[in-house]
Amino acid sequence: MVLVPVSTVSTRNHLTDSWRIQRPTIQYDKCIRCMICWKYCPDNAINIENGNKEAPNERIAKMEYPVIDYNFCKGCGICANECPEKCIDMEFEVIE
Amino acid sequence: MHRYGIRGDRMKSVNEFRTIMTGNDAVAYGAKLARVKFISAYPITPQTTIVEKLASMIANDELDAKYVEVESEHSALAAVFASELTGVRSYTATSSHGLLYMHEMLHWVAGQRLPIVMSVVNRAIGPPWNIWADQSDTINQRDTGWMQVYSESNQEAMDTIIMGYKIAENSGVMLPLMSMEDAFILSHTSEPVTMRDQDLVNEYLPDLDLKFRIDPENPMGYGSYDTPDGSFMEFKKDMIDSMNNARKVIKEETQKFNEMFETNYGALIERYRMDDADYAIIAMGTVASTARFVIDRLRENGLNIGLIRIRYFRPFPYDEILEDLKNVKSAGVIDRSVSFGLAGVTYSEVISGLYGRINIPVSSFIVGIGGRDVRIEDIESIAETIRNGSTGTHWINVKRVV
Amino acid sequence: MPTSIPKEELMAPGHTACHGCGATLAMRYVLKALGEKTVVSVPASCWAVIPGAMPFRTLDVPMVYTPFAATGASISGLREGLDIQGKSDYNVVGFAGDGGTADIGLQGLSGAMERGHNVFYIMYDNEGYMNTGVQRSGSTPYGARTTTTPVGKERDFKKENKKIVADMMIAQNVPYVATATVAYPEDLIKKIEHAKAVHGPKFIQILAPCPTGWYYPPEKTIEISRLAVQSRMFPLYEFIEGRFYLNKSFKPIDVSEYVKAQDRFKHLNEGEIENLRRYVEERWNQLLEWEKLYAGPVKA
Amino acid sequence: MGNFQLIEMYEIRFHGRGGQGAVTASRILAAAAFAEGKYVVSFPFFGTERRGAPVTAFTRIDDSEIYLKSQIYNPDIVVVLDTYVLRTSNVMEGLKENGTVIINSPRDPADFNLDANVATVDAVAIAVKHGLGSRANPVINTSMLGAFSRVTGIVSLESVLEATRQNVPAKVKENMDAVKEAYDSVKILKREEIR
Repeated sequence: MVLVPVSTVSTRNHLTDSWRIQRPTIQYDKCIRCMICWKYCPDNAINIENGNKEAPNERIAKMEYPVIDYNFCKGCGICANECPEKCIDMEFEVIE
Repeated sequence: MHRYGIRGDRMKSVNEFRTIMTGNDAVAYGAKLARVKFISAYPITPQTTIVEKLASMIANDELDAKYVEVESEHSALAAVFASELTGVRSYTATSSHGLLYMHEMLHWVAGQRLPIVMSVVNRAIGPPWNIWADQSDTINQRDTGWMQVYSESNQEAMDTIIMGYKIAENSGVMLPLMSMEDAFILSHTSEPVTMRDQDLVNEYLPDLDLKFRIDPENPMGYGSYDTPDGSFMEFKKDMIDSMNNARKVIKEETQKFNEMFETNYGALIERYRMDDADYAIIAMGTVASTARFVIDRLRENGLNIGLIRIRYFRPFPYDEILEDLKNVKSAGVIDRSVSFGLAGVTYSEVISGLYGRINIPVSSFIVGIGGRDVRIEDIESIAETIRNGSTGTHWINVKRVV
Repeated sequence: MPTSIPKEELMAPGHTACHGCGATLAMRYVLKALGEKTVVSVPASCWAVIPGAMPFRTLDVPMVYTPFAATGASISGLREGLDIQGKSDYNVVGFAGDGGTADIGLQGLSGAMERGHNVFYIMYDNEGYMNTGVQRSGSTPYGARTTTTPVGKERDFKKENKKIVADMMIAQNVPYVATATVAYPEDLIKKIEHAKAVHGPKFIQILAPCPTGWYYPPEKTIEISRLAVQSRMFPLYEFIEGRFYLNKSFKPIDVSEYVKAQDRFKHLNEGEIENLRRYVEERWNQLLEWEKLYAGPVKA
Repeated sequence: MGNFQLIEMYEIRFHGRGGQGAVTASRILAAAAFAEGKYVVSFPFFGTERRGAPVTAFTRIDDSEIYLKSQIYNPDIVVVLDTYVLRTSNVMEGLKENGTVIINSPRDPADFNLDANVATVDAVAIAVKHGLGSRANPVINTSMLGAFSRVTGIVSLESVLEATRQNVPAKVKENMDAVKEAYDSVKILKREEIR
């Protein structure tokens, strides 16, 4: 058998959290679930989950909402920049 | 005049038949017999009649394949690379500058371990413009990871395509193969060729089963980048190991072919009248064929000389040549190619195989550059130089240019 | 969810693109639009590096790495190879940068389009050789500073206008040609849907802003992408089987708003910005002419 | 004539001009000899000549496999398809002692004053008569092979006819008639008769 140069391991196994200098945090009580942050994330580091009671109102609390995956978020800040409600904060990462 | 080593023309099968055809037609039929499914090529003299023949076979429904004429040789091999990667047996043909234009893709195909077979009609490299026989084009590609076979007859050119796929697709080899014909001397010359029986070829050569073919169910990256501490070095070493492993596979598959088709091809080399030879000529391609003829004449005049014909330049038959040269007084290596700063490339390969193992005078001969005819008297003068135990490089039939 | 963007992700996280990479977004949207029955061919480019070193892959579809000039031919071979096996339902996509498309790969692109293979060719246009460290390409716009058009004492920025490959493809009468950018993913995805409906070669040029090479903060990628369209530096259009549609639904802004957002144009004086302004206006008028020339029925 | 025996390889050189079919003639001859169980090789002088320029083609015929791949320098037989070539090329070059020259010409063999066996055949008249090619560009190669068969006996008339039938792209019957007419009408002058 010969060695064939193929790559088979998904980068889902390759964390990029160490790239992050600024950390985005979503203020869910202001978030209207427009999903623009999810839409524009170049690192595909925002997941969609169901129903979060921390929300501006009950209707929105039942909606799908964005969750930042800090294993992959590189902290580029596009989400914060594009957020129409300005409810994503960018703060310097504190390594604990 | 008595002849040795004449290949019989007994027919193995009722479906075999013998007819006259050019080398390029023979090669095209070889590709057809190998059941290639995808062909991509760009025209260049003297390769063109190969792909014209294949295109006409497809147009006449004699061959079930797709032919794509692309806009360059680089693209021809890139397209063949890609189709082979989908798991389809693919083929291309080129010559000279076309081959040079493919150089990057040659490495890419070999590195991705794709068992593609390509025909190359050996033609000179300009300037000046020259369309005639000269092996400098393929010798230039000796380090690209392709196996390289030089044929001396149209029959061999046909059969090499069939054997080529079998060897290249061997799970222990998985390297591409280049099959050579000398420009015009084979490509445009008509001679008798036995058309192989398709059923027998099918028995010899099964369908391609590329284990790592493109499959959206099993997504992979093909040829991603690799780092100094990754496996890059190991991939390259594995290609060398496979090339070495190919020696054994070539012997086995050539033997199998010989048995099935009643031929008598040598594997990496062929020997002619070497059993009792005091002197040896080492040559490739049609020069070797002419050397057979001249050796018979020289033998009649009492010179015990034989021929080692190199079929496979890659992998190079170091051990086989050494074995034969053990018993001769001196030898000469004929190159129909030029390496600037070195001259005889085959010569230097032979010498490196012999180094430290036997010590006989071996001389280097450069012949037939740019299609200059290699005549009986040229081989005779080479034999005379070998007999004198000469060393060094000799240019044969070179004119004084004023 | 209040967006029409498909949820399915065929580009995994964990890749190694720069912060705020526009090219990565382009791939993400293209694959969302095409789905999992897709094979991608990528030449030397940022995208040959973004998936990471072996043994990693970042796409959930097969991705073939090819030499720089090989995109057009490789998608030709992939298409035919798959078709021979009856796998005509797979999308074959060439995904190449502007260097690999406008420069070294132009011959292969033109050949593949001329031969009529049923393929997608996506040019992700970051207006320079960004993978090798921001050199000038044929697709770099007038005025931009790159490492091979550096601004020294003599202020030697790029003096030539952008070579627009999409326009060349229209001249070649490719059945589907469009421009798009990452700020408008709905538009981008819709265009790929339109392209899917066309049998034959499809060419889409996606402006993919590059914070690293355009010298702007990474969070501004979408903003810059939007300004490119609004300033008409990168007009959005569609050319479907001989009919040309120009997107005029944007309130135009002055070129200087686009230029001043990026440090690659920082050195330009007012006269040079005026050159760009004139260029943008002339090109816009040319596109309006095309709209008349290749008038089609009102689109649904 | 007609008493050639195949003990050594025969080497035949064709001289013509592009478009006359010298290359095809060399191939049809090879096919005819092949049909008689011979080993054959047929090849053009590998040039880039276009229509109208002088061309050379070669055929080798042997009882056993032919390994010699060089051009032909010492032909046994030279076939001249166009007397124009007699002025531009030395068709006699390297011709073997007692070799044979077959010329497309209405004239008598003796008129050419060559130190060889000489045969002439009015292939142009034959071609025109049978409607092969045009008056400006008559196709004479098959007629020359009819003459070749008669003069040399290396291949039989029947083999030439059959090879012609299989290898000409059109006007099969006309070509075969031309072969026969040339076979019957060729004029032969042996070298010893000149002296």
